[in-house]
Amino acid sequence: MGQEQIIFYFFAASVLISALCVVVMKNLVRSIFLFFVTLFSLAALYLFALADFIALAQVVIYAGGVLVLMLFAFMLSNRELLNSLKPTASGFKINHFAGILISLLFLFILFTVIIKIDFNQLDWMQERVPINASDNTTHQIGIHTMTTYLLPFEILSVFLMMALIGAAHLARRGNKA
Amino acid sequence: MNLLSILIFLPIAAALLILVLPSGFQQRFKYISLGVSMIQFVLSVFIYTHFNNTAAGINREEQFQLIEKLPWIRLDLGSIGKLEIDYFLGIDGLSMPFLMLSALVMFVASLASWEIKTNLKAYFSLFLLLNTAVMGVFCALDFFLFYIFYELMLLPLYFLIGMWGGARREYAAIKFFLYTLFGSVFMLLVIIGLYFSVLNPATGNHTFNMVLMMDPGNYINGSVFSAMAGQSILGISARLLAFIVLFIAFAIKVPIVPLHTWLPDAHVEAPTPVSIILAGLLLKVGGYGILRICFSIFPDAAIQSAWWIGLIGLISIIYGAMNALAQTDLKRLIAYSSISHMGFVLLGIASVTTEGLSGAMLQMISHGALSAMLFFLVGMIYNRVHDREISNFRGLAELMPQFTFFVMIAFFASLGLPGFSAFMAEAFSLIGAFTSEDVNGLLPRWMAIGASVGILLSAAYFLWTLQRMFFGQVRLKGGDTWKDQLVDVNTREKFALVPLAVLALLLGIFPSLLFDKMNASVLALVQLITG
Amino acid sequence: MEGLNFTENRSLIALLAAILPLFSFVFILASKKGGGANFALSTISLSFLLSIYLFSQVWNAEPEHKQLSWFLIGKVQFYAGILLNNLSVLMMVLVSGISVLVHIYSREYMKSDLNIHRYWAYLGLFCFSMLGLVISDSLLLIYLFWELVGFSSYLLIGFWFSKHAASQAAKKAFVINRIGDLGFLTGIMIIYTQFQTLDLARLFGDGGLISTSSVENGLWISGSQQMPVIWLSIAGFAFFLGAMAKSAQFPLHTWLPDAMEGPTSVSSLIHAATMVAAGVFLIARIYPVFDPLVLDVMVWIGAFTAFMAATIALTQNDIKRILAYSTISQLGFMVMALGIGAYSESIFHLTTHAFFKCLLFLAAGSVIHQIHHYCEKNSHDFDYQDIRLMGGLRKRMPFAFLGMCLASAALVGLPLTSGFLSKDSILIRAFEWAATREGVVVILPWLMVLTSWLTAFYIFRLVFKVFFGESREIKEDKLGHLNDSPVQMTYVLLILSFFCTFIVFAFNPASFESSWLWKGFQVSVIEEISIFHWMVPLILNFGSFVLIFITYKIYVLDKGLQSIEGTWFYRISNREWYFNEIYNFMFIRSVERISLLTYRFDRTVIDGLVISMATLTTTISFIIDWFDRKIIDGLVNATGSFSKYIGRFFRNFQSGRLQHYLTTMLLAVLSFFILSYLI
Amino acid sequence: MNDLIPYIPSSIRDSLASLSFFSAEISLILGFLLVILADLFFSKRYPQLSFILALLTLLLVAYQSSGFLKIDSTPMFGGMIIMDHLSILFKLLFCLASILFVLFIRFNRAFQNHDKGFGDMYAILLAVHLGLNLMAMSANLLMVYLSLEMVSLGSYLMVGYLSTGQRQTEAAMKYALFGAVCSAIMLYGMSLLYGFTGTLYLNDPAFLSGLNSVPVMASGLALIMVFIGIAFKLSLVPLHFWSPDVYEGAPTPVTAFLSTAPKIAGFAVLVKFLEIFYDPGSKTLSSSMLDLNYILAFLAILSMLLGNFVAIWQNNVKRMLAYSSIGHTGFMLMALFIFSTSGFKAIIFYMAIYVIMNMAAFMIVDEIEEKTGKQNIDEYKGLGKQNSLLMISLLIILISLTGLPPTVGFTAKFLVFSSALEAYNLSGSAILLIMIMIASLSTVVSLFYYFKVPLNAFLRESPDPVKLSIRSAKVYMGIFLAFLLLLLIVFPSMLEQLI
Amino acid sequence: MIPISHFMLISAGLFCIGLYAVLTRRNAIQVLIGIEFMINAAVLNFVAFGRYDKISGGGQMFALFAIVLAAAGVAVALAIILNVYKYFKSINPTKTDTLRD
Repeated sequence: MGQEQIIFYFFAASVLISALCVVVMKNLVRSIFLFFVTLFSLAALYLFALADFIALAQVVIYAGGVLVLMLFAFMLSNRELLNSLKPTASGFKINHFAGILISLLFLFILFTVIIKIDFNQLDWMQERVPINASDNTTHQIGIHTMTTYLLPFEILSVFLMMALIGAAHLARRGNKA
Repeated sequence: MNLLSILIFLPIAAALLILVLPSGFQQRFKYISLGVSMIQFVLSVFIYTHFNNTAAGINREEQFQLIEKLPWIRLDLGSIGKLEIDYFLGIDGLSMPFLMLSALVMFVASLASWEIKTNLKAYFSLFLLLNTAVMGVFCALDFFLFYIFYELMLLPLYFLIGMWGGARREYAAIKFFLYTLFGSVFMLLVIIGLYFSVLNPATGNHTFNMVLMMDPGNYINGSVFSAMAGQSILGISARLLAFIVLFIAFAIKVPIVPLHTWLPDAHVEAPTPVSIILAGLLLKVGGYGILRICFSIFPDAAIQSAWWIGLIGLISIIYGAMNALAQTDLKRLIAYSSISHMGFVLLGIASVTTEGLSGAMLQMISHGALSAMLFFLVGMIYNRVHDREISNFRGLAELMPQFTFFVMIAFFASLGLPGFSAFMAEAFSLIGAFTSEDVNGLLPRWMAIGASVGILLSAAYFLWTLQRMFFGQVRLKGGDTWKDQLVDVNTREKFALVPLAVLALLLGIFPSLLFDKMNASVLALVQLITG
Repeated sequence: MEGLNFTENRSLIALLAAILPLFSFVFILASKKGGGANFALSTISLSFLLSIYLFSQVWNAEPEHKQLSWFLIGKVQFYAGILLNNLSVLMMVLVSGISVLVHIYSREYMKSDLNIHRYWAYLGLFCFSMLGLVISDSLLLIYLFWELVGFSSYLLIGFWFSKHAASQAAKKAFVINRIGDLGFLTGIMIIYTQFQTLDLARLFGDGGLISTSSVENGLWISGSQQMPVIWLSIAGFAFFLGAMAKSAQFPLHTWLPDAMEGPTSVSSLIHAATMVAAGVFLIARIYPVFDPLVLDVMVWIGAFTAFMAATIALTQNDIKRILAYSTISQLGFMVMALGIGAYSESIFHLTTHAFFKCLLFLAAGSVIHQIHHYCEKNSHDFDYQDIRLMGGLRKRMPFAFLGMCLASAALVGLPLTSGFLSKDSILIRAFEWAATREGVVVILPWLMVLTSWLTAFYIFRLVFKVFFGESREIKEDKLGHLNDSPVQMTYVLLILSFFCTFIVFAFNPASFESSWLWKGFQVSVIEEISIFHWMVPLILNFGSFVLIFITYKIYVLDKGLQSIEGTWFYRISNREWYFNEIYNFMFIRSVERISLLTYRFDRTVIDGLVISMATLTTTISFIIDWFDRKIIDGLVNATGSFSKYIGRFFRNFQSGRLQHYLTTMLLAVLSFFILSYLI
Repeated sequence: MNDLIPYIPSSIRDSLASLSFFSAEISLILGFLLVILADLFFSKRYPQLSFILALLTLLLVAYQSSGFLKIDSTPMFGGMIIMDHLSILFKLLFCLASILFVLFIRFNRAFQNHDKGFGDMYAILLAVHLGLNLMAMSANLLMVYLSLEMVSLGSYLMVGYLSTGQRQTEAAMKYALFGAVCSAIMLYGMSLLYGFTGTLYLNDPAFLSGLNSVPVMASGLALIMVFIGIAFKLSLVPLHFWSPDVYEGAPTPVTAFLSTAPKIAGFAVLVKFLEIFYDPGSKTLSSSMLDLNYILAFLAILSMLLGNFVAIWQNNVKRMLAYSSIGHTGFMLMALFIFSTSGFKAIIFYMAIYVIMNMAAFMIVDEIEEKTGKQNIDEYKGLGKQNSLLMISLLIILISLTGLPPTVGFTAKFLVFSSALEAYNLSGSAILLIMIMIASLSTVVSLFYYFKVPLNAFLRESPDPVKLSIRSAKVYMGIFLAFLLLLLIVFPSMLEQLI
Repeated sequence: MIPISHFMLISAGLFCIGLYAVLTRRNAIQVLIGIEFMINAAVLNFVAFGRYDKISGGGQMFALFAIVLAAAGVAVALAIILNVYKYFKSINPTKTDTLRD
């Protein structure tokens, strides 16, 4: 097992364990910070898939955006929100049986599927040009954005605008209230 | 515009007029509705007198009369061709008598509507809408159009029963509605199936033309309802299944035992004019549908199931009469008697003989007039004292001699006294059923003989009622107040009753008035069914 | 109706004769209350005169048959027309003649009734239907008038409709007649099926379809049409059933005694002379259709009816009831006669019987009428039809007494009366018929003889009780008010009395063969055996005289035989063989019960999708009961609640909790996945 | 490094060429921006400016879209989206729904009096409309996801827009979380699809061949996961749970919109997916990994049954209509199942009528709620006597929803039945017959609940009758639409010519 | 080089953890986090596959779009959750059940 693999599996383990902790953690604030860990570890895994720009975006958007947004949500709103959140989270419970069952079933199914498939034998994997470690993926993404993915890119802007307006509308206080 | 269209849409126009008129005029609405039905009656008499007796109609489009055919829906459905729905009206000997009957019954129902006191605008609009639907059903020759009119009858009836009915009106209305809708929804499937099985040879499109559906040559090879292909659905021959579905849909209207239980409730709860229409026309739509559609389009299946239909007819006759015997409510009694009388229609139809079919047709017309009369009479009593319980009355003959006179006419005519139409009708239904074994071997002879017991039973319940309500010493539940309220027949009521009685009498003595008009059609129909 | 072309006017006259009373019916009904007597009388008289004229034209001449098309069904043309032959013209004269007399009689008899115009109208309708019946040329037309006769008798019996018993009796008459009508209708159906026509002339005329049809290999064949031979017999039975109801034959005779609730004049017209004769008339008119089996049954039914009615009449106390049973008994004779093939004898008896029975009734009516008046005047109330309460009227009402005696003699068949001719002819024929056969049939003529003797007993019991001895109720001092009926009524009695004598029918009082009437119908099928022609009348009359004497001893001289009251024989007779009770129990109750049952069935089973008939409820009650409660009303409701149950089941998932939703949804998807791929 | 350079010019040319076909969407984007600007700067002076702009934009879009009616299948933006006749029809349907929705909001009191203003709503609507249009056209997994998310997110915002009470916020949260879970599952499914096929283009031949190259279980799983996302939009059973709660809680105009446009768009996407498996030879759907016929039939049956049967139990009018719309979805799915040209015609006709019926129904229900506060069916007692015209209109609409003559709802239902039976005629598949039977049965069942409204309104008396004026634009619209339903059965050619 | 199936197994694990959170957490924000896990699991897949698809770049582009969309979704969801808190004083999804049958 090379160095690369060790690092990969470390981050992989970190993703899964931190995610699990996030989920079962009783303290919400702690679990949000662990969420941070998960996202970072995921970004690391993206690097292993030679997606450096995506990894960056992950860190910037998630860690920098989403997480902060969540924290701000707590801060801006009542403190009671935080307090009230504390006792709600509780570990594995028998009344979560259905949830556990479904998750495990999904896990089982996904594992079976993944193990059954020999991905390297898929036609397209063999036909296509893989990304080399030396490739500038940011550059490629730039070109894609302006050519093939021009339409979604432009639409995305409308989308974000709408989300912005909408979220702002929901969050703001009314004139009369 | 064709005469038939005028006949159909005149009431709608009147209904719109009523809707537009301010409520201040609402006391005049009844005259509008009366006027409409009178015009309709005049028109239908005109049609009757100008009717060509020799043109059979049935499965020959060119032999229909007063045809009006306009393209209506022409939706291009791509791979399965163009949707060909026509506004196609026309009459033959099978439908023409019903036009007259409808106009007459509507006239009587309008006169009976005098008793309606609330919400007149809505009432008369619905009433006229119903009028349109009924006329339409009897004129439509396009199955789609037929179905629309057929369904259109339900809604006004639902509200007429539900809004102006008796104590349990809600229950009765919804029961009526669900029963009939149940039948018609499945009917729709068959209609569509037929549509895809039949090609219009002239245009090469699928068609809803009922007349074309009667010709086996127009069926696409291998289509669901093609007689050649002999397809089966869920193990039953497709054509038989379609026939059964259609039959049930219409039989609910007729109604047959055991699909009849909506009828007593609906009749009892409905206001008088609606009862009149229900009994006088709605039940006939069922019989008409069986003849025009079930038997004409699926003659093979009809032959196959004739025995069962005959049996159902027999059971309805006996069963309805037995139930009528047990009734204590006059209206209910008449309702059950309708079931019994309509059983003769079924028996006659099942025989597929000229005698049986003519008898069945006459029975429908005759029952239309007589049941309208009976319900009108019950309505008169109910209007006066708001009671219909037989045991609450006695000796009415002394209080209301003229009323009793009309009741006796109606009762004796209904129980098949010779000289009245019902006698001819029932006699020929039975004769038809009896000859059937020799002519085409469809019905065993014992059915006709068994059914004749129904005549006896009908005498029993009608006479018993006469004896209990009208004869004997005067004794009323309501005492002297009732005595004052029970005034004799007034002029308006006479106007309603006399035409019905005259019709029953005329047809009884000169059945040729009707038979001549439809003989060609009946012959053609028998020819079509028995092949 | 264009193209009406009567080449001769005989048919037109017949039509006019029949229509006139109908005209009177319509006119009187439409006119004011209280009148109508003169109009009715004049129309019926005119009819009578026309009938006489027709009789003179048609009797023993070529029969007249005219018809025009009525309606067309399919390819079968139905005709309506008039068939005049000996039988119809005789019946026309009989019906219209007796009607005229009854009309005259009724003017007085019914004078005091308030609704008298209805009475005249109904009489008109009755005469119309009866005349129509006898001249009609098609079975369908006959059936039409047949029922109309029943209807008008319904109206007349129920004339006093506020009397419960009257309306009850009317209903009973109509319903029982309906049973017969069913038979008639069945017969029509069979005939129509076999021959595609209902035309009397074509069916029963010389060389008609009936006579050309044949029976081979158990098939009844007519042209290309054939059906099992049993249907021939069934047709016979069916028509006979119709006749039985109208002519009050056992077991459909119970309506006739009850029908006595109507006015006596009506009883006289309808239930003695005309309507009840319609049955016999029908049998006579379609005689060829009956096969030997049916004829045999006819014989026995007739004989039994005659005997049974006679025994019942022995102990009745209501004057009209006795007469009613005597009518039934005589009708039995006629039917029996037809059964043995004594066609002309039967018609002969029908005619003579019409007159003397009419007279009996009218005389009785006269008695009742007078007693009624007496009671009204003296405000004395008792049953003025009960013969036990009468007596000693011989001197007070001599004409009634005379008429009654003469008619009774005719009824018994004493010499010099018309009855002697006709009744003895039937008995002679019966003996002749029995002589050619073996087995039990030989007792038949003796049974008839016995019946005849019983007749003598009961009718003279009536005469003696009413006219002899002392009245038990009517006080001697007030008898001054009681005398013979008004002139009009008396004249009628006298005329009828004349018709009870032999002279009207034959010049030789001892030989029925010399009767013109008998000759008019002579179709000899029975071999004549001369010994019976003098033996039978001798035995019969001897016995009758003996019995009359015994009766005289018992009832006038008041000796013996009072002790039979209470014996089983008396009870059976007095209660009319318990027929009413039996029928009530067997038919009316059971029909009521069945109808209630079907209604309950309708409410619960058909309407309620519940398999719970009343009987089942008792046996497996609680299961059914549970079922019943669960699914109360209707297939519709049941499906309604069923759909609601489905709905409620699904609703349970709609808990409002997001995560429940997700769980359920994913479980559904996963289980689908597992089902499709992993298993 | 420069592997992609050669593709650039052609790609740009293609994009520019596509722009001319993209005019409707461009108008939408411009309209979207204009509305935002108008709301920002002129909302005080001209409060209705955003409404007018939105309405004009939508009318323009409808006009522009209809210009392409006769178009053949045209790939745009390198095949990202494909415009064809069907998608134009869908776009017109969205226009119909959106225009009615815009008018609805204009005359809805809650929106007009909303303290945060109603301008944002129009902006969101135009964005959502853009998403709807793209859903109808998208031919690429990314576009599908993007447009679906756009519509979803916009819908969450619409539901939560007023947030004036517990129920509305609860509805919004349920909708958002449920939707997010479904879209996450769909995204995962898409990632698997991408992994198996290596392409995002649905019409790429590699897509189908790639799916066939992996075990059926794998491709089946991926497809099912994607279908979950689509079925969520359609609110098919068993993914319907959100819809009654959301429909009840959301502001009535939003409910009306949600029950029509996004649902129809969901069908558009479903069609895109099913087209992959459409075998022109046998004219059926054939797929080795997923027995599509059975799944669709099963879902349709389940939806029809559940929607209709549960609706019987509802007392809240909006909730009842929500369940009934589940039933209608099942019905439409049946039409889709047939997957033939006639099926599409029938379904488009049905959808058009459905939009009109649903919008009209909600308009009248909303009016009653606004004026009297009555939301429950049993509170409708006696309304018919006081407000005949209004209730008669509602009655006509409900009859049309049931699918009875004399309303065009019957014609629509009839066409669907026609195509279903025709398909049965061709294939003879028993499951189709069962579906048809269930559809007929549910028509009868639907009568139970639809008729509860007139039952209460007309047949029962109210202890305290309320007279409400019909002088309201919304009511006029409702009456007009009801009248349209009657008119269309007599002259269906008005609609038919478009299809 | 890391085998692609390993990426997928990790993503599957992450997906199921997210799913578990969605189904069992009694806190809307934790549910939201669960959803993010699920989205990230998908993104990981896309990225892993995208490595083999250089020319069309579908995987990475999709991943990028997914991340952005998810972020926007979170913003909207949070806004809604805050509104819920305003009215319910709780963001427990099982307690917001006023809308139900």
